[in-house]
Amino acid sequence: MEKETCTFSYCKQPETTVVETDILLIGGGMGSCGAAYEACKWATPKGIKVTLVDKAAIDRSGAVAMGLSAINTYLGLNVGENTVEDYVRYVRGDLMGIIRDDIVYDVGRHVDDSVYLFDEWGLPIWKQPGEENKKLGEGARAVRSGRWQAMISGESYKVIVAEAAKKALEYNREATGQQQNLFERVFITRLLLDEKEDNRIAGAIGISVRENKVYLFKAKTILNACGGGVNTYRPRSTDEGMGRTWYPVWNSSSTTTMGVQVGAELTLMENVFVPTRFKDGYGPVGTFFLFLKCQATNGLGEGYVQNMDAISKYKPYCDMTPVPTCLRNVQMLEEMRNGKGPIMMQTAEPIQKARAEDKKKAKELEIAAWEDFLDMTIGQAGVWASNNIAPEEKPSEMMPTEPYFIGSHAACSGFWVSGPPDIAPKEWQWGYTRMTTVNGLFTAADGVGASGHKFSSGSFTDGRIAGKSMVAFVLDNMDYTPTLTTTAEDAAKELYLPFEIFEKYKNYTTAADINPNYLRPKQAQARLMKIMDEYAAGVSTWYQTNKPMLELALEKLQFLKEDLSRLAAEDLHELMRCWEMVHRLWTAEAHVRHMLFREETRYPGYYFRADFPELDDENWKCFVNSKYDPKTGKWSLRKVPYIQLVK
Amino acid sequence: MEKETCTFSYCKQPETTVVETDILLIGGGMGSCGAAYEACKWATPKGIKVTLVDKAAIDRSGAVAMGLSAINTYLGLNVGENTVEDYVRYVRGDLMGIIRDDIVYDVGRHVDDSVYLFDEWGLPIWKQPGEENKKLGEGARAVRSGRWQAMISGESYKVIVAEAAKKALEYNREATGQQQNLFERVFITRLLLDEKEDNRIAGAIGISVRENKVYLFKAKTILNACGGGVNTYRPRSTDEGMGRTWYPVWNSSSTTTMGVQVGAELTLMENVFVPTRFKDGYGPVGTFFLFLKCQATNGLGEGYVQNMDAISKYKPYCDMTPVPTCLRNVQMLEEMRNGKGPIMMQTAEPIQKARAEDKKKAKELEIAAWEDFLDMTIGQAGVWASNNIAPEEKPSEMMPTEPYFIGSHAACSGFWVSGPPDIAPKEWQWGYTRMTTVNGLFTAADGVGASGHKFSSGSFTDGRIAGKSMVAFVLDNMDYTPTLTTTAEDAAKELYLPFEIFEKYKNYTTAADINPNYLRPKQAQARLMKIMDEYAAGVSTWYQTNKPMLELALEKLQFLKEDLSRLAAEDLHELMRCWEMVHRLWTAEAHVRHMLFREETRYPGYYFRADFPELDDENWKCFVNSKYDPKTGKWSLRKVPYIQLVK
Amino acid sequence: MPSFVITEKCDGCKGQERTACMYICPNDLMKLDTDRMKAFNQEPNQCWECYNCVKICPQQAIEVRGYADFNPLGANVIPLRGTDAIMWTIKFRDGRLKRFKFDIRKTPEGSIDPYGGKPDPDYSNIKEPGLFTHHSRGEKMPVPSE
Amino acid sequence: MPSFVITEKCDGCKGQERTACMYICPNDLMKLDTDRMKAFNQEPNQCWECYNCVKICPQQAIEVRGYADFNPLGANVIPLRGTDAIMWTIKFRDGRLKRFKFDIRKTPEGSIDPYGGKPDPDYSNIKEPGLFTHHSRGEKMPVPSE
Ligand SMILES: Cc1cc2c(cc1C)N(S(=O)(=O)O)[C@@H]1C(=O)NC(=O)N=C1N2C[C@H](O)[C@H](O)[C@H](O)COP(=O)(O)OP(=O)(O)OC[C@H]1O[C@@H](n2cnc3c(N)ncnc32)[C@H](O)[C@@H]1O
Ligand SMILES: Cc1cc2c(cc1C)N(S(=O)(=O)O)[C@@H]1C(=O)NC(=O)N=C1N2C[C@H](O)[C@H](O)[C@H](O)COP(=O)(O)OP(=O)(O)OC[C@H]1O[C@@H](n2cnc3c(N)ncnc32)[C@H](O)[C@@H]1O
Ligand SMILES: Nc1ncnc2c1ncn2[C@@H]1O[C@H](COP(=O)(O)O)[C@@H](O)[C@H]1O
Ligand SMILES: Nc1ncnc2c1ncn2[C@@H]1O[C@H](COP(=O)(O)O)[C@@H](O)[C@H]1O
Ligand SMILES: Nc1ncnc2c1ncn2[C@@H]1O[C@H](COP(=O)(O)O)[C@@H](O)[C@H]1O
Ligand code: SF4
Ligand code: SF4
Ligand code: SF4
Ligand code: SF4
Ligand code: NA
Repeated sequence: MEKETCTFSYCKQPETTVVETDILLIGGGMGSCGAAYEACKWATPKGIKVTLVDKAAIDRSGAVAMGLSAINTYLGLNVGENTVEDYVRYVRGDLMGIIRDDIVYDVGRHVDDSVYLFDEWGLPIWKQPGEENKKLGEGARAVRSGRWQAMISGESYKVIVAEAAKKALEYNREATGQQQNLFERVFITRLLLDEKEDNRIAGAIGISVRENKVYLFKAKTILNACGGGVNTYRPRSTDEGMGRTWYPVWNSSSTTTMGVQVGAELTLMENVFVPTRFKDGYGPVGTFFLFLKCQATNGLGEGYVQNMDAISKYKPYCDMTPVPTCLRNVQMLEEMRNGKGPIMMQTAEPIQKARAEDKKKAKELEIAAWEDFLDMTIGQAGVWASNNIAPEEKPSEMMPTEPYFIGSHAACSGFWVSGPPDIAPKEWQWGYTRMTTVNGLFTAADGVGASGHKFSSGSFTDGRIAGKSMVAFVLDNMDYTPTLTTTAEDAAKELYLPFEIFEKYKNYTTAADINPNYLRPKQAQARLMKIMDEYAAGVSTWYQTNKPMLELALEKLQFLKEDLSRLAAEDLHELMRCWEMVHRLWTAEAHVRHMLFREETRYPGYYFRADFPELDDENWKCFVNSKYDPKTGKWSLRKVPYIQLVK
Repeated sequence: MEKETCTFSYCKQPETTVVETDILLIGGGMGSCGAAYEACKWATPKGIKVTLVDKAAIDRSGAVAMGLSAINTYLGLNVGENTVEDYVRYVRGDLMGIIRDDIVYDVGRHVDDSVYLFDEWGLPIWKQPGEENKKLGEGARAVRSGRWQAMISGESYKVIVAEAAKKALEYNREATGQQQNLFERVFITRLLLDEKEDNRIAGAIGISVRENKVYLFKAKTILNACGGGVNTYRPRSTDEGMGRTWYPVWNSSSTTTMGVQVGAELTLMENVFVPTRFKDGYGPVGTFFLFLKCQATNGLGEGYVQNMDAISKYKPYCDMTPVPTCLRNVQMLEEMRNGKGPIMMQTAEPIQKARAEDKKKAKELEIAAWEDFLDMTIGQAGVWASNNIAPEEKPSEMMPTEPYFIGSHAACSGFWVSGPPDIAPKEWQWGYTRMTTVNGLFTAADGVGASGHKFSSGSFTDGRIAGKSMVAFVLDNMDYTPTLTTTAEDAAKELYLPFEIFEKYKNYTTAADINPNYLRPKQAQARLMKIMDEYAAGVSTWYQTNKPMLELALEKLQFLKEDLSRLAAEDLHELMRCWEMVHRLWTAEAHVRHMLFREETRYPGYYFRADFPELDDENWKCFVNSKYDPKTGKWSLRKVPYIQLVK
Repeated sequence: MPSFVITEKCDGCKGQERTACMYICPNDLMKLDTDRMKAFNQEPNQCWECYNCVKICPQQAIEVRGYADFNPLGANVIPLRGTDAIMWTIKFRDGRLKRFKFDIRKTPEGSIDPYGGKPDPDYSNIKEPGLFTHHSRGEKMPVPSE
Repeated sequence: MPSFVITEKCDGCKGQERTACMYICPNDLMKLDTDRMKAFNQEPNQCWECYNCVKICPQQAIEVRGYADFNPLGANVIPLRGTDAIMWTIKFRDGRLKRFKFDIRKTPEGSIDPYGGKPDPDYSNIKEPGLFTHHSRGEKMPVPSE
């Protein structure tokens, strides 16, 4: 098909705005809010401008929009509950032996302080009896579900964090005399490299989702922290219910794709996350396993978690405590594959047992079960109510979800970043910590690869570390002025192409949805999801794939990539969906290339290379890194040795 | 939720029409057209009225709407190509040992005559060289792909058959002085029993899909021949592509449900059909295996069809020639489950081989490949074209489809009917052949259980046999006058309830699709598909299920059944969809009950009872029959012994 | 490959009560927008791509575009159905063209005389096996051999 | 459980430029129909049921009905979010009711003083580990033990 260009012959030309700043934070989630908080503190006295852009409203944007019911990374160092080393060992074991020890250690040694801040700001963190009015920073002890998890009443978690971030930004704005330094409802589509200097970040372009306006940002340094990736794989509910993913449906792989497109190096992009969740509603299971101490059973009522046979070949990881998350999936999948489903969380048992002993305790457990959902997965409470399920009476079904991309939970895809100077081996540092391989481009939270188990608190902390590091970068680069490779006018043509295409062709057929000249983003999404599901280890193959299937996936993704030049949008909302689609596609491609490269099954339960079903420490206990070269359009992949820093 | 009733307080009251006839044929597909053809001949001289109702236009209604590229059941008895006994043995082997020998024999001995008729009427049936101008009935020999299959250029197959049927009906109408005896675009929702006489059919009600009109038919005898069931299980393509099922998306299980609701006994309702098809486009494979003689390979390029290990435990059926269709699926699934996909039809090989020998022959094969699709699955030609696949160059992927209900292909769910008097054992006859266990209610084609492999020609023939049998029934019941259990006015209230509900509640919310007071049929369909897919051996479990899963399915189907009383329709088209949903749901329920009852895996490759993975001839070489009692609302299931008539 | 209607070509079947595409669609998908007098596919995801609307449209206003779930853009498959044969033009995504012509029927449309030359049924056979054509040929129906 | 807007209750946020529900939805789903001045969910199958629109609506005009794919009808889950706590009323399909109240924050809305009481950063630490709060506490950051 012919290449289309936008000349505003059919669609209206948008206004354009150029914003110049020093530090540009893209995304307004946990990572970016942390970065705003820390960076504004260091930047402001030096007159350095900080600007944050979010596609949504930061009060309720990102993964924590609904709230959370636990802070999953809190070490309690001040009360001696854990050591940082223990934390590194836990994360490494859970992630099958390959992590960036330096970064994980760095998160671990910094994270508690952020939790103290949340506590100060008013987040209801559950304290041990008698310590309710004491702060964590003053030595109060949190109510633990598991070793690393602190219980909270977190409905307003994000609102609280956003309030602090907004105030920090406002402090910076006032002091540095910016007109506006918080842009909500602006979707960034693409980063820009410097025109004159090789491999250096210089800016970003994006669209307003509220008015006909295109933005061009110039910055000395950029934080790319747009969260993870959802809606790449076909979900288990495919009609109206497809919105009910576990990770938020609006996390559209912007982080990965925007970095890849400017040549930033990825690591462990083969690692996807398939969490075990309550079926249909996707309620998290942690509180039920750890706090309520429920048993999970197969269809025969057997506690399959005890069945180590299913995972005994994955040595030494199968012997870790706790059993790594992906291997817990294997135990469950083993039952399901053998037709021994459904898998049930036996919620009634612990509550009934408590009832016999202590009615008040039983009631507390019942309430905790509901709160877990109402704080962060309200839909699951709806599943209970519509199915007449009360947790104290009836068990609830569980199911492994469709795969997601996330660098902050029990998964670790993301960018290869420079490590903390004081502990990172020299191979792992090239300047400023959390900087990607592109000069001046930082990432944090879901964006940092090989460092899972940050969760909300670690993500915020990671953002803080990055924010501080970016100020150091700016201080070292005060006289750098970005030169951009595009103008605001050309950016408008590029970004409004889907409008032009829609307006040009919409009357060709009598129904705007079926038109041979264009694809609507929803249609492109269905195609992407089907490719990934069927060829790249989605749910329909029980997470299995192999070389010929992955090669077919690449072929089909290539056709789709070509067809994305025919995306069509009717309004600003759909225009955002078009660019989200582009972001999803590139990330999908990176993932497929990584799975193809790693000829072993490193993360059984997340995906299986059926043609290399074994875990092969001898050849593959290493990172797989990849890079897209924006000049040649070529991908290259390589092995990078794992270096152990913590015994 | 409160029960809703229709009082026409919100929606417009339809016109009502009462039609009195003797023989009512419901459906206008291959079966009904055969019945019209045969019945009108016998009925007309006796003044017996024949009426046919179809939800569509009979020129292009039902499974043959698009055309077909082969007549799959043609014995060639007159040229000695086969015997009827051979046919019975073939069908029985393919259907894992349990068929109604009497009925299959009956189809086999009658079917060739129908093919002669098609030949006379102008259907292009391929003849052996030199016999092009000779008729089959005069001893011409057909071009065979396989032993039972005759090649045709069948784009207009249904148009031709419908022309004959319409003329037959017109002959009857004129002679018996009816005003109208062909009703197109009338969807029958429900059959009516006689008010006075137990277990006797008396009429049917339905809606016009073109005008606000409700029909009430009174008849002495009814043929229930509405084809099979599609859209019960979640399809492999879930967005726009969900229309591309193999069996036609408009076959909505009306046959099964309407019979069940009046108490007709079902047999082998556990048997579903999972054909192997070209991936995505669902092009049939028969011509490629049998006529082009293509190899099918796994992802490693191995011809897995030769791998008998996968099926060797299913003795003696695995040793049949050809290997039963469901076991061929097992061979394929074995590869896929072991991660040895994708499965490929090697179309290029035979064409390239022919090229080396005989260029003209090669061209013919290439053309035959395209014609196969263009005659009956045009979408598959589109899949080739959009993926730049030319069959002489590149292989094409195959995939087992989602499950369908069909009694006429390599599957055999349907009603338990009275057999042909001259050969059926006394247990299997209670009057008129093809009569169900409800007095006066007949079925044919997809509706007759335990007699697969009728295909288009056998379906038409089966209809003819039923049509004749119905005339015999009427001749014996000339003085019977139906007394109905409902009036046209009450029928209107019942059938228009979805309109009333929609009009009553539509303004409650600002978007008509999301409303807590009702379900739109598309939403109900998504729910049904998900239940069946996940619990009742759909594609997402690789066709596996077990007792607890089936029990959960029943529980969820029960909730859905209750919710169907809240279906809402905006227009006549959607009103039809509402009633189609009701039809799909009851059939799904019957299927689940049968799978639950049969504690073995009789049809591996169609579905697996993971908790009874073996085929158990000792205990289960028998029919499973079920019956819903319309008085009590209770289901009962029983085993019925298999009786062998053909050695 | 749901069907779509090319706006310029559709004339709403010139205001006839039933349009050809509505008449024929086995799944009741084609609908006339009476304001514009243009037809459209009201439920594309239930379209079977049977092409009956495409074949019947007197204006050749209907085409099909591959189901978005799995068909890359750019190809098309276009029939022209005559009285005795159908012509297909297939355009690949990469621009290659293929053309095919197949028989559709060997008798003129409307010429079928279904009972022509067939004698009346013999009612003494009505409960016997065999259809009226078998009886008229004096054919004896077989029973399973022992 | 996509959100839906109860027609009678929604007042389009009284014609303000941005409605509360549009302002808050993380997925940009709520849209104002400016003809009727009523909001609606423009893409229900991308609704995450985060309930943010429900919680923020000043008219309590928004509720959620279970995703049709898997939720039987008849239940609902309704929040009332105050300044320090949230109240939930849960109605089961079978009519049973459950009510819960949970803390949401322990400080007044808008009262956070993020840097309050924290000293200025010490730039000599800018390339050292530790955040400004660590430094201000004089905390020494550990390194991996041998
Ligand atoms: C969804 C979810 C998440 C969690 C949990 C349950 C559920 C249901 N669980 S449990 O399961 O374990 O129960 C956790 C829990 O209880 N405890 C915990 O600590 N963490 C949990 N998480 C994980 C954390 O939430 C997660 O680790 C962090 O939030 C990650 O932070 P970050 O990497 O910053 O991502 P984000 O989603 O918060 O923010 C992304 C931002 O980017 C914006 N954005 C995206 N693309 C953009 C673009 N192109 N242009 C402009 N802006 C653009 C977004 O709007 C957003 O602001
Ligand atoms: C769809 C399909 C079918 C086949 C094939 C390929 C494809 C792609 N193949 S290959 O794969 O092997 O290639 C075959 C082939 O090549 N050769 C062959 O002989 N048969 C094949 N079939 C099978 C035959 O078509 C099938 O056996 C018969 O058509 C079955 O006949 P019947 O049981 O009468 O069903 P029908 O679908 O034709 O007719 C149903 C009718 O009922 C109407 N209807 C339905 N519900 C109704 C209601 N509630 N009220 C009123 N009317 C209501 C329908 O409109 C229709 O008229
Ligand atoms: N069975 C388990 N054993 C140990 N930790 C778990 C288990 N399930 C969940 N977790 C942890 O609990 C937290 C929340 O988990 P989840 O609810 O699955 O997101 C995460 O830190 C998980 O790693
Ligand atoms: N591999 C095969 N071996 C024997 N018969 C087959 C095979 N594949 C299809 N058939 C038969 O060919 C006809 C058309 O098959 P299908 O195209 O699969 O519907 C039916 O009669 C099938 O039973
Ligand atoms: N149409 C319906 N809508 C909503 N709930 C229903 C409906 N029918 C039954 N129920 C509920 O489903 C449960 C089982 O109902 P029953 O089978 O009627 O006892 C009860 O809690 C009923 O209140
Ligand atoms: S048949 Fe053709 S011309 Fe007639 S209404 Fe349909 S699309 Fe228009
Ligand atoms: S292609 Fe067939 S199913 Fe689709 S709209 Fe046309 S006639 Fe209807
Ligand atoms: S917030 Fe409430 S009142 Fe305001 S526009 Fe939205 S639904 Fe209407
Ligand atoms: S529930 Fe959440 S995702 Fe859904 S419309 Fe409301 S704010 Fe948006
Ligand atoms: Na053919």
